Amino acid sequence: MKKIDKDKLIIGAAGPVLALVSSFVLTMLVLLATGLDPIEPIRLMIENAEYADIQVLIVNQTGIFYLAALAVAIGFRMNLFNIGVDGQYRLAAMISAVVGASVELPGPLHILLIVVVAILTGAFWAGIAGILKTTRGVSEVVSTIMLNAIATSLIAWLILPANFGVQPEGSNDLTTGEIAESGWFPGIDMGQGNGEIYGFTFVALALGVVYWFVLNRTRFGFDLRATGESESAAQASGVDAKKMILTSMLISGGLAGLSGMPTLLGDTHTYSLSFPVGVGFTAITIALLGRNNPVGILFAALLFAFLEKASSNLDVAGYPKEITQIMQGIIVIAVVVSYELVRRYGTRRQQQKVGEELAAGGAIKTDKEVSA
Amino acid sequence: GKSSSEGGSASTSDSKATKAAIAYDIGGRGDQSFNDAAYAGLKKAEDELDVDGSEAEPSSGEGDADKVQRLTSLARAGNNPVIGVGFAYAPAIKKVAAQFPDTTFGIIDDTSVTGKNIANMVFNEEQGSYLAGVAAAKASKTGTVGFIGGVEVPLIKKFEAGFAQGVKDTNPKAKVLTQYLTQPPNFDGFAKPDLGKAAAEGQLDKGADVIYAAAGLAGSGSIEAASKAGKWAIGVDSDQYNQAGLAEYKDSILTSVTKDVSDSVYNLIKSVKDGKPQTGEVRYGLATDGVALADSNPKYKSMTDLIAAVDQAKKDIIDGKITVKTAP
Amino acid sequence: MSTGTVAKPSAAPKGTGRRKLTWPWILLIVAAGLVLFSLVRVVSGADDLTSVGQVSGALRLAVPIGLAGLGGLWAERAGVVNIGLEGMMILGTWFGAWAGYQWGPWVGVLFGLLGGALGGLLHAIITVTFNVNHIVSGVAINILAAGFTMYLSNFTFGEAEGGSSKQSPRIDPITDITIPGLSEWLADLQQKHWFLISDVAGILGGLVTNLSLLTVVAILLVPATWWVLWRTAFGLRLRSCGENPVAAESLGVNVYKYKYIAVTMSGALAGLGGAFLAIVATGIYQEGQTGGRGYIGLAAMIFGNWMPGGMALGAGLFGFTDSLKIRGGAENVHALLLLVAILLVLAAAWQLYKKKYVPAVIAAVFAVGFFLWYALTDQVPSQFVDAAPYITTLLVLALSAQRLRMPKADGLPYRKGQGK
Amino acid sequence: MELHGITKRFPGVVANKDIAITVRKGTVHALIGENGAGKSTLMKILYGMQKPDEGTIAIDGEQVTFASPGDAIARGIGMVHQHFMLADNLTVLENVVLGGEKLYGIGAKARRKIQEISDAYGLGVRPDVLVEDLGVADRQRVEILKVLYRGAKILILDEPTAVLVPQEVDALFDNLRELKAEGLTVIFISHKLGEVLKVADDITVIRRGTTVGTADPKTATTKQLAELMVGSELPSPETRESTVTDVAMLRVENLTLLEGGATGAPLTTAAPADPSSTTVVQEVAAGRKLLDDISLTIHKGEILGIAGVEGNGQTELIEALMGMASPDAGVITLDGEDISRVSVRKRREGGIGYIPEDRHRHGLLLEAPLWENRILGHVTEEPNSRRGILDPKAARKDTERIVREYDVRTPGIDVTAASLSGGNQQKLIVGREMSHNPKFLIAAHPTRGVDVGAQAQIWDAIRDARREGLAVLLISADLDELIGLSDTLRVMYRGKLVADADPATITPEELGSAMTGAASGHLEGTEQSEDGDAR
Ligand SMILES: Nc1ncnc2c1ncn2[C@@H]1O[C@H](COP(=O)(O)OP(=O)(O)OP(=O)(O)O)[C@@H](O)[C@H]1O
Ligand SMILES: Nc1ncnc2c1ncn2[C@@H]1O[C@H](COP(=O)(O)OP(=O)(O)OP(=O)(O)O)[C@@H](O)[C@H]1O
Ligand SMILES: [Mg+2]
Ligand SMILES: [Mg+2]
Repeated sequence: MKKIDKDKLIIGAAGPVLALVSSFVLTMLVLLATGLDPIEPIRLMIENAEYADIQVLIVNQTGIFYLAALAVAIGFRMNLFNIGVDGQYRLAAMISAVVGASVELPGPLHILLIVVVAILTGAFWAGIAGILKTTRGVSEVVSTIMLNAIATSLIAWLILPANFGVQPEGSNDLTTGEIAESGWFPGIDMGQGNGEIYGFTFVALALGVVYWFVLNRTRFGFDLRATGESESAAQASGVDAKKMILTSMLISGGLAGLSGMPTLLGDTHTYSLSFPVGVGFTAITIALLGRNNPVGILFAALLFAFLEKASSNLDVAGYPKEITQIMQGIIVIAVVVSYELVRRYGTRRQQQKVGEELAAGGAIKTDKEVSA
Repeated sequence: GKSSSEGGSASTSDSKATKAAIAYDIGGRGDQSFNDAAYAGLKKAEDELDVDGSEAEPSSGEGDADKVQRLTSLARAGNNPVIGVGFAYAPAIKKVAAQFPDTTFGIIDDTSVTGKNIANMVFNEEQGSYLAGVAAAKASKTGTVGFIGGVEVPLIKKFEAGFAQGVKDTNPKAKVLTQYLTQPPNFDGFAKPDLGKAAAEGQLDKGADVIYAAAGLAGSGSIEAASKAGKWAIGVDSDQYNQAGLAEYKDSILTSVTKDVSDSVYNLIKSVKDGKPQTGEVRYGLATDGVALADSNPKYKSMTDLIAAVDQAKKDIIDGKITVKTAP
Repeated sequence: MSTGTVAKPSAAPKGTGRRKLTWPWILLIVAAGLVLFSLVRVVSGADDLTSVGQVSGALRLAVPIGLAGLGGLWAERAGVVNIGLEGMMILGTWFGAWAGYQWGPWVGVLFGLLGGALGGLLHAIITVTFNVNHIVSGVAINILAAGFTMYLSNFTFGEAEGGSSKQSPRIDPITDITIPGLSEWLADLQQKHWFLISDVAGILGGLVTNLSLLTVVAILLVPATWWVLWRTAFGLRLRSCGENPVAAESLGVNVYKYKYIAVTMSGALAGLGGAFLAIVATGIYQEGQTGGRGYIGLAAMIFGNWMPGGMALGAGLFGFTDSLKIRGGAENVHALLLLVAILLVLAAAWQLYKKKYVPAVIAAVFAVGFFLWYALTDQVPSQFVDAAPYITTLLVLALSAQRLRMPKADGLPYRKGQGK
Repeated sequence: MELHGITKRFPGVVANKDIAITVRKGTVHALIGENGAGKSTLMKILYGMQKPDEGTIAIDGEQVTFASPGDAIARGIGMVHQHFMLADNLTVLENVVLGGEKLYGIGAKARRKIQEISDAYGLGVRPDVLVEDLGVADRQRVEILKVLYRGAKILILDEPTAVLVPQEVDALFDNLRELKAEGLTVIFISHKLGEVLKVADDITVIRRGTTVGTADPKTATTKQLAELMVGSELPSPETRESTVTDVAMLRVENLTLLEGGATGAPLTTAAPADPSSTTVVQEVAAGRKLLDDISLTIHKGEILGIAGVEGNGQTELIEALMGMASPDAGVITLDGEDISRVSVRKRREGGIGYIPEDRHRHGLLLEAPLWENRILGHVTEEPNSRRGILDPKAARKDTERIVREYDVRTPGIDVTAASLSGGNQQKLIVGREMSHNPKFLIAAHPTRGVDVGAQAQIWDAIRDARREGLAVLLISADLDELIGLSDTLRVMYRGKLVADADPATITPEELGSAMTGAASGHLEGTEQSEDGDAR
């Protein structure tokens, strides 16, 4: 037994190490090939990340990525590809901002209302794709791509001053109006102008635990995972696949809706034309990189947040910021390839063990046979 | 803990040379439009005022917090002024300006955030567009003119409003076709000439013979389409008649509505350098030539009737006889 | 599976009777569609619906999508899901423009192809040799391609005359062909706004006016793909790798080789789509120029049931509505409302005929809704106009019975010598 | 042809060990051995699909090495695999010409050639239908045609009869004899010893990866062969004393299911491509009756066997009983309760156990550990969960019990199901289903592809439960198993129950004729019931 653990440990560590080393080397090669110092940008980023205000940004961004990636991951766990997280996130942020700005409620209730509206909106938008899939067989890949674009238009319409939007005096921006302070989610001020860590970041982390628990410790989660691993087996085991598709699409959308909350409740308190976009697409990468596992996703989210925020001073130092995007791509490939290599090695090991066991169990007496 | 700009080389801000910084909007330097115009102002200041300029680009999909960090970092590094290019910087400037009372912050296209050390540089795009409308109505033979907006945001609607009003005031029977290329937050409409071209073709097919495109780079596609059809185009932001990339179509560029972002940046830097920093609303309208109608095209100059009407309108606006709407 | 996430588009219900669309049927459907369209045009007065400009614009917008879709088709027919089309397209725009502004547009086209093929090759290495989840690889390639081209632009276009770090200098255009006489005649005919005749004239006119040579190449690639994949031994082998690679292997087919070829070809086609965007549609390279067309191409391919003709139809539908909206959307799209209302009425009648009352009532209610919207307004808000192509695609997908059938081994890992 | 000293090692398993076989030209050479003995591996080596670690192959005295099946095909070797190697979505023509396009192209010439071969051997193959629409026997013929098309001189048939009824087997053998007469060499693998004796000229026995002997079909008996194969006596599936009670456990009345009904809605993923999972629907026209007015009753303690060629509605019957397909008419009553409209999960909770015909598709999560597979299908039941929350600890403990009691050979309960051999996977499934004390068990091909030892254990488990009042619906292609285990026999043909028989008197051949539709009604012992109205 001890031996197996050691094996597992080595195999478990080999993947990340291999991935890190190879992506580092590849990034250096790209820099070298374009005649730049291969070490300096990385050093700059690490140095930059030592500052408290950058760290706050990284932590906050991690929370946002984490929620959106959980939304993607829950779909992936049952072979649903929700490309629409970005649209769900934007629409949910917008609608909940409208609702939040239009009511006055005591603190926790106000926040709760906004959050619930966000969840419902995200779930509703994803649910359209779910319904289309279960009733009309429309591929969720296609429908969520379309729904992303439709969400853009819908938001653009809703945010018109003639509808639910507000154009602040003297501004060229459109917003949904400011949410009263009772609807702000308290954060942790890091002092000295370093910014606040959004309180919702902790909600995100808590949801990671919930995600783990639901998936690994509940009947529902078991059914969901079973559907993802083998739909036919799941159906035979009593899972109603249609209901499952719809439910997981709704959950995915709800989580996507939540991923706008750190920014909305902790920072902007309004949805405006400059509300961050594209979170849902980065989240796909993060979920895949984290292998749909709550801890893996956390690390992946942290890594991506680091790459994005720590690179903020690269251009000032004369290095193209785009290098971080190249690094992201290389890291994803390096990680999955090295995991695959390690997995192959591990599978071979496991089979070997099964084989040995079999040989030991079924006593063979081959050589004493007579021929007829 | 420490903040990103406390340590490192940046904090040695004791030199006498003025340091100025601009923080770009989405797209950043190289967009051949808004951001590049701001850069031109900075460049001019560097050349003429011996200013030490720095620039910072946003990353895609960033939020207000990132902008706050960027402005803070630029301000801490001793830059004065720090200019946010575009209204998206308003919430960030509101926060940062309070922390750095001795630094002047400039913001373009926004007056919603105010403060003693904030200069709000705004333009009367609708006034310039009104003149373009007058010119278009005069130049049009079919009585149908087209407006193409890059992205449907309030800023561009100002262009539309002024243009339509100018057309209608000149020729009440004229028809204005309006087409926006994309909806926010999809800003492709400022960047994709193929969209501008397709939209212009649609309007030309409907009989438009003058097309005004307020669509950044996408407008070049509209100019191309109008030129190929032998119709008039009206440019935007800079005098597009003199733009190298459009030389092929310059004869068809009737005029352009210029918006002097570059000067506004330069002026702010100069004012700080001179020790009399601009503050509050700094408006660039027809009166100050902050917005204007270009007249580089010889053909334009030869249309005396048109020029007369435009000049009259300009005078009326400056005198306050005409108020131009800012929303359609 | 390395991540447990081979997500695949939906499969057809098992055992649905397949009724093959035969040519007469297809022609009949096309004719009926045309009549309907013409009717809507005449009633609504939106004459741009079938104008020469509209159709030629649609074609220009459809080509990049169609090329990406064709790329997707090659890869998926060989069993490799290619969500990296977007990235390969980006490579196509960049390489196409980079070579194009220096050595002329046709060299640019060639480099666009090569750039895309490079992306395809990378995808093949990751998915075929290393057996990594296809979606992970595709997503990574999208990031990498975008980052790589943006990064390189700093060193190339950024230093070039007339370029910047975000866009290339101008590229010489590729010859447009317009068939003299015919084009004008058709355009005139279309201008008459006669029922049906003008519509046909407009559509034909759009297909022969201002046609870039590269557009012609792109259009020809659709039947060419069909011929290669369905009428040659090479194509049969390639498709067999997407249906049952182990069976192919057992007959001596080198599955790896065909997958490599297919995925590289897929990248090349997407790259060509990118090159088209840069060289023909725009005349310059711009950062973010592809704007998600790779994904739309993928959607068009799924829409077209992994068949070249269907894919072209999907791309065409998208290009058409896209062109409609950009060329005076408020009016054009308003006319579409009427079309949708009529289609919904037909759908309701069909459901009624099939004795499915609930769907019939739903369709009828929606039909009335759309009709009222049409009748009570003159214009559709520009925001909704923008969504027209997407809503149309969704509606068409939702209304047409789903009989999609993806290649059976699409997206599944394959290792030589490990079949059962 | 001569194979010499062939050794093949897989990680942890020696599949072939120093094997030597000589096959005479123009003969049918049978290869027998229990599951996992290494027969298929050996043949794959001969066919170039796998490379031997050691050993040589000589054909006509000339030594050869094959890098790929292509090389073997070029040397005139053709193989019909144990699991069909056909692409469902391609036509018969395409499947046949694939890889051999150089021979006759892929068009009209190839079609003519196929027709020619088909006529010559009476295969009745239609080139332009999709393989998907073919039944198992037809697929088998396409496989053979594939080989003949390439002009193979040496034919390898790996368990070609496993899915055929006796009559079809006879037809196949006729073909083989014809081929032999033309000078072709056939290597034939089968578990059915009677067949082997009937058709083979030489027999080689393989056990645990090595050749343990040869036999002369003229003199050897099946008993001798079996003992040679296993090294001990073969168990038989006999049920001994009857335990049938007169309490009805499952009652099915007038069950009808139409094609294109509520089966499998369009869902997330396409099923993994597994050509061997033959949910075959023969020439399905829309609206056709897949199940046609089925009525049956199974009592407590009774095993009802259903015979039938695959694709005649057995799969649909199971799906209807499990609730995976909703029938268009009819009533299903379990233990007095109407369950016709009840969900799969509720039915399972209500006491239906299910040993699926395709364990990989319907019985297991291959990439999940054993203990999770133990939960599958019973996630709502003790000890797997309590009030919606899983109890992994209890589930693991119970998995260990199953592994012990059912002799599942595995190093632990954390290995994936995929790493178990087929027989052990099956034992796990049986153990799981039995652990919830089902009232009614659906056992579809419970011992297909399973080792003799494991076979006996599975039979014992079913018999034991039956003694305690379990009602069993047994579906099997193995007629001996069916006859030996069942208390009552019914024959299914084109969605109908067309005949019944008494397992005590019936022979496999008689059963076989009813399965092909040649006989119906009550099949009487040895006297042929050809008078039954043939439909
Ligand atoms: N493609 C494969 N890749 C890796 N291992 C495999 C593969 N196929 C089979 N195995 C290994 O071979 C073993 C048995 O596989 P299989 O199910 O074919 O056995 P079998 O000989 O049919 O066994 P049984 O007699 O129980 O039916 C398993 O341990 C499995 O891990
Ligand atoms: N690809 C593989 N990887 C690992 N082990 C394998 C593989 N294929 C077969 N084996 C092992 O080789 C042994 C022999 O398998 P083989 O398929 O040759 O058996 P067989 O005699 O054909 O059995 P059956 O009667 O079930 O068909 C199996 O027990 C299995 O463990
Ligand atoms: Mg075998
Ligand atoms: Mg086996």
